[in-house]
Parts: sequence; C-alpha cells; structure tokens
Amino acid sequence: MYKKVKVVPCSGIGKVFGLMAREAVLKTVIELCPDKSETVCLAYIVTGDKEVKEKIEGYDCITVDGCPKMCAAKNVTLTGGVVVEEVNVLDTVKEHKGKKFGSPTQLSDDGEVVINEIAGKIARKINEIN
Amino acid sequence: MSETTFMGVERAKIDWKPTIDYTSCDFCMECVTFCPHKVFEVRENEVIKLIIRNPNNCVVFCRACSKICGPDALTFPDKNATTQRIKEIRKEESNA
Amino acid sequence: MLENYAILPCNGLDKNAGVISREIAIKLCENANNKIICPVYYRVAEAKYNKIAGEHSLLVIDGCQTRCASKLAAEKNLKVSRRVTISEEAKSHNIELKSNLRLLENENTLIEIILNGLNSPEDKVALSSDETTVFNKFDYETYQHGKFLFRVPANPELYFNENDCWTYVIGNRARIGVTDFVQQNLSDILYFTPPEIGAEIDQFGEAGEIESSKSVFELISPVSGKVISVNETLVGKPELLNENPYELGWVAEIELTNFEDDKELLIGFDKYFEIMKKKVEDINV
Amino acid sequence: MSVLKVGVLSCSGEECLGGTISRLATRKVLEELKFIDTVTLCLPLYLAGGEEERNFAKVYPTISVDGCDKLCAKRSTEKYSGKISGSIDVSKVIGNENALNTKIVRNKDLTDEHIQMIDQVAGEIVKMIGSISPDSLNINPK
Repeated sequence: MYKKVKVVPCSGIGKVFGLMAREAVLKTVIELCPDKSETVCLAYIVTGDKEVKEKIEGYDCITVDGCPKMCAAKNVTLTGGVVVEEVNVLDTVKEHKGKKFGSPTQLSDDGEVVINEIAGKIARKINEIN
Repeated sequence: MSETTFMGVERAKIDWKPTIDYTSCDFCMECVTFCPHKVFEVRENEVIKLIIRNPNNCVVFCRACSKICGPDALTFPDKNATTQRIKEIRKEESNA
Repeated sequence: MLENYAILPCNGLDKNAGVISREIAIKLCENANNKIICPVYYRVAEAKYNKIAGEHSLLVIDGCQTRCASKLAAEKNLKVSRRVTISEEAKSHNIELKSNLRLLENENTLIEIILNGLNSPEDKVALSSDETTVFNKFDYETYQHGKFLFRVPANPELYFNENDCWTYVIGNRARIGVTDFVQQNLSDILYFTPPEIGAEIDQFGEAGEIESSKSVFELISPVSGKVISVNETLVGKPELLNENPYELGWVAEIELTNFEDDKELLIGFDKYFEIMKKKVEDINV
Repeated sequence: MSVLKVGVLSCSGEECLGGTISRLATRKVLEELKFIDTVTLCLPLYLAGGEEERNFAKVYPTISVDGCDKLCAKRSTEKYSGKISGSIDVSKVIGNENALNTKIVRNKDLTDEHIQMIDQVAGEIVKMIGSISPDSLNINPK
C-alpha cells in the first residue's frame, strides 16, 4: 500500500529555529513533495488520542526539530511513528555561521535560504523512501 | 548593571574597558548592539559617532565585543596587569 | 548514521591495523556524505584538505597506539570530534589482529563492529578525553527565574570566578567550565573552540570560546596552569554545554601551577550563587 | 514575581490555518503587547522536556490557545502539567471555515486577512489575561 511520509516539525515558539523547522516542513509538504508527504499536528500527537495514533503508527515519519531537546522526534516515537530521519535545524544552521535567521515569527532572507536547504534535504529523503 | 564591586574591589577602581581605535573604527555599531551592558553610546549627530559611555558597566576580563568587531578597533588592558592591580587594591584595603 | 564528517585515517599499509582503518574510511564514504583526508596527500595538498576539515566534523582513525593520524591532526590544528583506535577496538572486542595485510574474516568482523558503532546515534566509539579524573556527584542548588532554571553545584570542591566560570579542583588538577548563567544567556550553543592542549594559561586568561546564535563567550579561566586535556566531544556536540555545563559540558582540565594564589580571587558556592541571582535579575534572560 | 506572569500556550498546529493563527497570535501578545507580562513554552516539551516544563502550568496561570475544537493544547496541558485558567478556541473566533482551512500558509504568504485574524485572536488572549490576572497587565513595561 502506498503511504505518504509524515513530516512533523516541532514548531517551537520560543526561537527562530522552531519557525525554521515549521517553515522547512511546510515548504516540503506544500511545494516540494505534496503527493508523497504530509504533515501532522505535533500538538495533536502529544495528546496521544486514538485517531492521531492511527495517523502515524507504523508510518514512516521524518521529524524536524529546532533544538537539541528533539521534541518532535521524541513525541512521534512515543506515539508509535517510525522515525526514519531525525532532522535538527541547528545542524544546517551551524554551516551558516554569523548569519541572522529572523525572529520566531518572521524569517530573514538568510533564514529562507537555510530552510530551503533543509527542505531540500527532507525532500531528498522522502524520494528515497517513495 | 547594579554590579558595583568586582572581586570585592570597587568597580570604579579597576581600569577595565574597551578602547576605541578611531583610525580603524567604521562606526558599524555592531558592538553597541552586541554589548548588553550599555558600555557604548552612539552619538548620531557628531563626528565621532561612538563613545565609551559607561566604562564601569564593562564586565572585568570580558573582551567579547572586541571579538565581534570587524575592523578590530577595540582593545583592552592587559589581563595580568589588571589581575595584579586587583590583588594590590585588595591588600591595601585589607591593611587599611 | 555518520554524516558530513571529514575522515582522517591512519594509512599504514605495512600494518594490519592500518589496512583496517583505511578500509573503514572507504566504507564510511561509500554510502554517506563523508570525505576522506589522505594523510599522505595532506602533506602536499594542505589547502584542499584544510578546506574539507574546516567544513566538516573530523573523525580520526588511528591504527595503533602510535596515533600518527591524531598527531597529524594536531600538527595541522584540526579539531577532532571523534576518534577511533583500531588496536583498542580489537582488544575490547577480543579480536586478535595478526600481521596479514589482506582483510580476512577477523578484520571484516571488526570493521563491521566499528562501522556499526560509528553509525549508531549514541557515540559508542567516540572518545572524549575525559577518563582521567574522578569526580564526586554534583549536588545542585537551583534558582528559577521566569521559565529559566539556573543550577549551581554546591560541592565544596568547586570554586567560581565572577565571570561565571567554575573550576573543580582535585589535588594539582582542575577541571574548568562555564555555569548555567552563561549557558542560559547564550541559549543554543552552536560552536565550541577548546583551548590548545599544552597551552599555559594565566588566571583569568582565555580558555576557549563558546558561540551561540545570540552571542559569543570567552571562557575566563578561574585558575592558572597548563591545559592537559580538553573535552573534544563538545566540538561535535556543543549542545552538551546547554544540557549540563558542569558534567558532560566541562571544557578543559588544567594542571595547576599556583592554585594557592588563584584562590585569593575565587569564590565559593554561597557567594557565587548570590552574585548569579543578582545578575539574572539585572539582565532578563 | 514570576507568579504574576501569565503563561500562554498555543497548539501551533501544522494541519490547518487555525494552528498558524494560534501560534502567531500568541507571539504577538508576547512580543508586541509588551505591557503584558507573559511567558510561553513549546507545547511538545511537556513530554520531551524535564521538570521545568512539566511544572509550567503549576508555576503560571496558563491560557491555552487552540486552532480547532480538538483543543490539543488545552488537553495536553491539563494532562501533563496542570489546570489551565482559560482556553481560547481560534475556530470560535475566526470561524471554522477559516480555522479548519487545510490550505496551510507559510509565514511569508500571510495576507492582510490573516493578519486581521491574528489581531482578533491576540485581542481575545489579552482580554482573557485581564480577566484571570489583572495584575499581570502593566506590571513590567519593557
């Protein structure tokens, strides 16, 4: 059976990196791989409701986190998703030393550049899977 | 900053602050945005647009601003000399 | 999965362990985005490899205890984030290495084991240079400000300077690092530059640099002495400084030269805790 | 002092517009309406984080802001942290047809219409803060 890959960002609200995770995922599921991937509310996953469990249990998931606490990765795993890739925005951010990426509500141009790069990586992974 | 002493010595007695080399400073004001202690002050309408406003707010031994200064226009006193000076003052005061 | 590493292997072609390290390096580059630094070619193509090393975390694979690869890395001032020594791995997995220069069953088993170790998320194979000193359990006092929690160890072995750096003294050795105040202020720490091993540091001298997305902090050594080891794990995982700047996030170990004098300008837990609280109130984190 | 702060927790949902609005409205209250002393937390930290996070709703009177009537933020907070003092359902404020719109927008594509929704929800948050902790209004003009 053909399954869409679930791509779940942390959407952290405290720092720009949460927004970067969110935007990278939205770009992936809206623009890059709309047919092969979709996102699932992390907040919904956190509730552990039966319905959301069914949505991700046993499915290939790619989590995208904005800090080392890896909330998305941990919560998706706890709820039964098969995390095939744990992306941490900071890993890519590190390669852009000295740049400013924006605020938790607004990405700067450099921020856009980086999330495009991350989205590209996620898309590549999705295409490997499907 | 309400910190008025450092290592038990009155902050004002310790000479530790950045010195701006105006021949290389390009007034990019990176240091102003960087320093949380309001050591620097911008003087928009003057020829010299950047001054050390609050030298005693400067955290003794901190040189972080000089690291982010592009033209490398910020210098600090010698750490050893400063350490020695602090020790001397402490002695003087304990003997006083 | 080991990714985005520059791999500097021992290339000793006249030793069984050298051949193994070479093989591991090649395997690591076959199906992952890693790059080999050829120790031989490095001598003549320095710029090329310095670039690669600059853009990637560095894995050094030493064949034997001579550690030629590590020495080369040190000579070129490369920051090592992970290190494997074949002979040690062989010992710890009871695999006997002979003198054959072709890979046989033993060698291939060991290669598999080491590759699995390197590719597993928790750095089984990675060595931090911390196996030396024994520390007592840290007992933390905490101070909550807003949603931020500041911990400070109340252990009597710890001393602090007013620049928010700590030192844990055992005999003539001391471990140094930064406090939660620094870590919370910087928030996500992205880069760590350790002090040079062997460097002589004065009290309040610079002992490494920590940089976050927000700011940069120069670690101001509470003690004077010689740097005898640094926490190399932090180069690859600077976030450990956020997790716990006292334990996994220690920065360096110093061989003390004049601690009795240093002490004069250091403070214990009680004083520091008060000073830190005041700072926290002043600068809203 | 921190007692007077009010916690605002949004679902930040990814699946429909309501989540985006909840997230941005929460940030707006936090950043722009500085006369109100608020603090926020990433919701998923309840499970991934430590004690600090789990105690969040015990430490602060907390308002949840949810994008739809699943009320994930509200339920998770009460399940993992503590009783919440108030709950906002964005879909009630801007209407289901908007909130449940699965055509998710990226921040850069926000329209004036979206901004209006955000302001509307931010307004509701402020009202609620005022009703549960009047002292938190105006306590630390930044």
